[in-house]
Amino acid sequence: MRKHVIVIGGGVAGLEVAGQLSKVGIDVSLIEKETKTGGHLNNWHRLFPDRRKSSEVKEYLDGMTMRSEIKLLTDTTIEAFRRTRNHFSVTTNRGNELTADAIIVATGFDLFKSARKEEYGYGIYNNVITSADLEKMFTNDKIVLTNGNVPETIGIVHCVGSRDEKAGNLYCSKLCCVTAVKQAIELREYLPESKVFCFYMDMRMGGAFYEELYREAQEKWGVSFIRGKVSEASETIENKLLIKVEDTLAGRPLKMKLNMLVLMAGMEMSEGGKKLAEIGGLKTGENRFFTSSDNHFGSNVSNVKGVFYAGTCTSPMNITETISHARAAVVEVIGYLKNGEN
Amino acid sequence: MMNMKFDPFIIPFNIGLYFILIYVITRCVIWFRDLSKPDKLRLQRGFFGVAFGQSIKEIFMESLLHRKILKANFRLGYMHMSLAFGWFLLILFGTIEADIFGIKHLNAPYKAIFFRFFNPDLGRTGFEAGYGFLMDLILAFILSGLLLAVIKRFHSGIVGMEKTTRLKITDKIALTSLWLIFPSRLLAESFTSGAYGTGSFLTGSLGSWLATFLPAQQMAYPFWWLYSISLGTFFILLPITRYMHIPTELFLIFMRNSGIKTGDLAGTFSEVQTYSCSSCGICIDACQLNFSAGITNIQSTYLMKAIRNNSDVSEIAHNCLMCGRCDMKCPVGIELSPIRMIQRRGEDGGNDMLNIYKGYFRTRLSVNSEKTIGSSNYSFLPVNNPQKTDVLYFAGCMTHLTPAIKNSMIKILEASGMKYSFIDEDGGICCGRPLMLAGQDKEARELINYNSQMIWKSGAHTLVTSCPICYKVFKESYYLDVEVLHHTQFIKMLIDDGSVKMNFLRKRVVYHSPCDLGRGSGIYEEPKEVLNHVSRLEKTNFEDENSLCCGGSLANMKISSQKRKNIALDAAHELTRNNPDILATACPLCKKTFSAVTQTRVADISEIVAEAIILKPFKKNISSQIKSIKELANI
Amino acid sequence: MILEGKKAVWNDYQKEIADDNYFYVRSCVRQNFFPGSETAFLKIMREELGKDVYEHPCHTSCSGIGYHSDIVPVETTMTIVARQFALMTEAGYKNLLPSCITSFGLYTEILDTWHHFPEVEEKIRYQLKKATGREFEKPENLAHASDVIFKFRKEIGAKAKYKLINKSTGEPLKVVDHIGCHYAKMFPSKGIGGAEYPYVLSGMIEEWGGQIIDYPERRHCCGFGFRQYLVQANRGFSVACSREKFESMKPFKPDMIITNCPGCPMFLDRWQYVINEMEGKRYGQNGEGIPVFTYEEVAGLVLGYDPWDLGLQMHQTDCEPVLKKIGIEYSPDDKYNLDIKPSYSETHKLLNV
Amino acid sequence: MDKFGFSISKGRQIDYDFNNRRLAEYIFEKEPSFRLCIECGGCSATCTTANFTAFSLRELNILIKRGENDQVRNNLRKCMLCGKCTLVCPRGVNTRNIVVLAKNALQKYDEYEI
Repeated sequence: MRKHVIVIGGGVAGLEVAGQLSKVGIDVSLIEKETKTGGHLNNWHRLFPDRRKSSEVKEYLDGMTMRSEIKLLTDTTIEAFRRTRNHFSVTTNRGNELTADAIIVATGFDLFKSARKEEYGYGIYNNVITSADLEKMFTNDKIVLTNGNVPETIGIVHCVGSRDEKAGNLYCSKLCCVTAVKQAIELREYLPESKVFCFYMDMRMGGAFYEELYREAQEKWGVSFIRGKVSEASETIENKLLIKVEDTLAGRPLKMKLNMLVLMAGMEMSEGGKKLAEIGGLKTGENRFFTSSDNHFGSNVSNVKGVFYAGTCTSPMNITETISHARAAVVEVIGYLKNGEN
Repeated sequence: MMNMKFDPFIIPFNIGLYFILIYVITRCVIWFRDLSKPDKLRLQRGFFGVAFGQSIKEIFMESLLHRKILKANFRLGYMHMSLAFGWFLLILFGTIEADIFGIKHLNAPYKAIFFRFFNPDLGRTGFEAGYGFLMDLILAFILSGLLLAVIKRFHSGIVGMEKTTRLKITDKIALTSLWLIFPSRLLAESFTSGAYGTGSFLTGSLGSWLATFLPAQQMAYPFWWLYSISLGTFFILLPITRYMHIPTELFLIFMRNSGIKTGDLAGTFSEVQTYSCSSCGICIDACQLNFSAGITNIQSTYLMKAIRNNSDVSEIAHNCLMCGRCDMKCPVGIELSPIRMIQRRGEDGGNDMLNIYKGYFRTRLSVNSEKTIGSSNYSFLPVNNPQKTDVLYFAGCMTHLTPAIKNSMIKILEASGMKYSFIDEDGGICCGRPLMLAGQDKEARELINYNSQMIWKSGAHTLVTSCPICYKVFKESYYLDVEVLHHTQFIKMLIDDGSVKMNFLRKRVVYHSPCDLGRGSGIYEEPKEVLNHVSRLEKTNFEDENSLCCGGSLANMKISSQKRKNIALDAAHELTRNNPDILATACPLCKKTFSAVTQTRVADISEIVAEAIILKPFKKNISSQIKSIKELANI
Repeated sequence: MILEGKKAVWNDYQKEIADDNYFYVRSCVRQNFFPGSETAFLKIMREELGKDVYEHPCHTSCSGIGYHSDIVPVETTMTIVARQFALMTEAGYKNLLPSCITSFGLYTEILDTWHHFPEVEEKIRYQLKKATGREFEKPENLAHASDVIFKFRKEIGAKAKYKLINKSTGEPLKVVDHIGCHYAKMFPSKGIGGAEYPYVLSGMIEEWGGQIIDYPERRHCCGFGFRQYLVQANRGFSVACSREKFESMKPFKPDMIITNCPGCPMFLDRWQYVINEMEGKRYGQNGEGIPVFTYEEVAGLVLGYDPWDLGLQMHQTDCEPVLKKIGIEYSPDDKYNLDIKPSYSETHKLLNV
Repeated sequence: MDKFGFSISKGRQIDYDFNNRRLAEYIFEKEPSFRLCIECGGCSATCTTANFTAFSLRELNILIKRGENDQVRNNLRKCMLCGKCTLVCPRGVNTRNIVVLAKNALQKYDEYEI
């Protein structure tokens, strides 16, 4: 008989998993809390490091999931799920009961709520925005201050909610640095007159072509990089943002006025994921992400037999990694469905 | 119209001729006046002494025959020769012609130049005809060169040149007038001959042919005008164009042969040299910045031009590797690098100071009395008292980044058994040449003073350095009475007096001669002899004077790292064509630069030697061992 | 500035404040900095609001000033504080009401320390017992005096004789608030509005008709910083801090500064004079300084108390400009007239000693 | 001052908007590789001068970019231009030219040329 797998979360990981499973003839129910799939891809304009349109990746994923084997349930969340011998029965918020042979959790991440870093005044000062807000601006092809003027000086703050004990996140979100560099370049390209400053603790340019992008930002776009964590922002009488930072490389405190401050919000375990962890008894770690059975060879495997993880619900990842992780999850599931073993 | 005395068309020519004669003479007088006293004396001695003959010979060989260019590039040489030498002959024989066949002897120059106009009937038979033939031959000779020149202007490749010099407007006018001179003469004479049925194989035949369909009589006159005008224009423009090099070069040759040198400061000699540049463009082809890095606006000929037009040369002057390839190639023998250095020093290079500094430390006595003039930049340097020793080893900054060389040298010095001390073992200070290359002589002098003191206090008789950059400055700008040796010379010495023995390494080696050691200091042989001694040295296409620059040169302040790399890549590629086992050099900077761009093993000579060296057995230890054995036996 | 955003933050930082029966502990320095303030506070609490506020004659300095000057070791300080608690317990009170921000911060810090390290608390109890034979209960509620005024700001507003409004123009007065560092910077959750956007004083100003203005150096310390002031060699740094704030607030043309700490009004007030002496610079309108008030003084003024009873003559930067703007009647002649001292007798009646 | 026995301390804060960075602009224009510095400190580590005295090319780079010119002025002259820094720089920054340009720029700056 045909196997049935429930995939929770219709983001990059979820869609990839669903697509791959359906290819090998496994029925999939894809559960997405939003009205449309795609997750954070929908809020992003272009992707690092090659700055291709995020819609292109979305197209690929949609293409994969346009298959009869996939049953898409949007505006749906999981209320409860039980494991009876070797299949799961799942209750959704819309009251429908689903049974499945395995579950793949792809609940992804939420962006850090930047307002929690009160000192930056997100939601209090005009023209303090997040990386996501900026992407929206790019999508709407309109980058202006609240007073309608074009920003001349723009500051980008790295590590907002990452590597920050005060924010309760000790881990590095891994993608903010390169996102900052990408957005800095895009800003300089979009506003050739503007000056862009990146305030960083460390430049973590770990991925393929990240360092090259960093170099390009310096060489071609003249982006200034100042090493130091912005300690506070405040509004001046001319409605500029006065920021204070230590230029740790000059060993001196530094203050400057900016028109716009962009906060590189980090990645956190999604609310949906937390809820699922409770109702499903899934282990989460210090960093509140799901804990895999093994960091090296079991990163898709959960503590509950038949439940698997895919993508950023286990730790921050870029899209490439997410898709690879999703495919790995598919392999795990197939193995499990064949001989009922994790 | 036989033997007429005068015709108005000669006026332009006369004006030009007398103008240029007066101009050149006054110019020479001024130059002479501006010479320093000793140089004045030199020149006088040179002019009325043995050097005179040599100068004349050189003028003939270089200014007329252009021997050097002929050697470097035959077609280009032929072009220059045909124009210069041909014209010379034309004038010479023209004058003689006028002298023999003219009504009276000792005519005004124009009689010679426009002889055919004033004596149209001449040259129908016998000796006259023969002479006419000779004159035509010379004209043809010139025209052939002219043809090449025209072609070169538009396709420089034809005469075997990569690039040709770019011209300013006055140059273009002068050039056209120069080009017009001989064709117009040809046509003028041809028409005249055509009209009178005279003329030899060239003018005669061309003339009679033209006469068949043109009114030769009427046509001739305007061309004589053209001929005269183009001559006049050329002469008048001469001073403000590159063609000024023609008269200037003569003066230069005299000065050079009288033993006058360029020196550190701008002066008559450097000026004369700048005006002697014929913009032949040979330096452009020699320049690696041109053919490896695609930088085509800074070559010496452009520098000379910029100086002549006294435009701002700071960028040009600093954008150069100072490899000295152009100095070697320059057919006029202009001291291009020294002139460039003068430009680098600029106005505020502390020129006035230089002479004062020059006087420093002629004797050990003044060691402690010396002080830096003006505010000190390096007052932080500690006063040091090195231990007494015979041989000093100064590795140099760059060598500290190539430990292999440093260690090899220590091994060699140890093996030599000499009493030496490693003066900058834990990081000495810079020798001062990098500052000099940046035109900051005052600062450099401060470092030189510091090092000099240190060297004297050590009481050494020999100073060995691993870095050609240091070597050159120690040799030229330090006033030391110690023997300065590059380590290749030192090793050579050790080999010759047999104080170190070496194995022969079965390795095929090519040698890259570093700029500052080879062209810069004239040390070509010792390194190669050392290499021959320990390995199989193979030739490359770039030996000695013709050797390439590695591109790492400290002298170029402006070039980007990428372009440096391109130069290094090309050079390394050339040197390793026959894939040798080792690309040997004698400079830490060359080594570092090449290592980064080639798969071939790059090694300094000292490393190869250290590899080959046979360490002497320690006799003392042996004897002591024997002694201890005996002691045992006694017990 | 997006007010909704700020309100959201304010809502995150609310705190329990007892509404009666307070055990009031005075500040050791305030009484000779601005003696009118605490007097006025008691008067407001008892007469205007009819609250029971008790003062104990044996109460001493909390020694916070010594503690923050690295002179008094923390254990000593804790024991001294324990003694204050003992006094409160003996007097039968449970709601501790410090007048001093540093005391407030110190009490909060000590209670928190004891919460995390009960063994320390035990040790202190033992030491206090041994030294004085006293025992104590920890306060049930700890609120700073400004918290209480904030709590009753509406009541005060209702009784107000004046509003913080420029009489002539009808414009609300522009007021800069300065919060003592020890109020919320150490324990944001213990301060109304938190540490970044404190609401405690802003709330009063809003209520009493003034307009609170934000300025870049809002968070900056007044410069007291204990060591910074107490050691003469450091005083230049202390002034520099105050100047930093003045320079930053100047463009906003504030009418007055309101503070809730013993040190801040002192230094924001006195340093204006010093800076003017040293650099000939004034930061207020038309060549005047910016008057600096304690929240009690402001409360007193809106309730219509006599400026000289409130001790405004003790200010080095003249307060008259503000009085004029608000339109408070006062007799300039009585400013330094020490013969008639109605407020003194009053004070003595008020003090139950 | 005497009156109080102390004077108002001078701040250490770099006021980015107040400082003038014409020096930096001048160098950026003439030596673009100046932008490439990632402040790794390789230059300072190998520096011949730094072997003898407090001198950090890395720090000077930053200070120039921030417009703290006086500190640069007082330190720059210590450089010997030996070029070791250029050899070790991982980003191919043309350090020697930066020093020379900065020297010129300071001079021009004093002569109101930039």
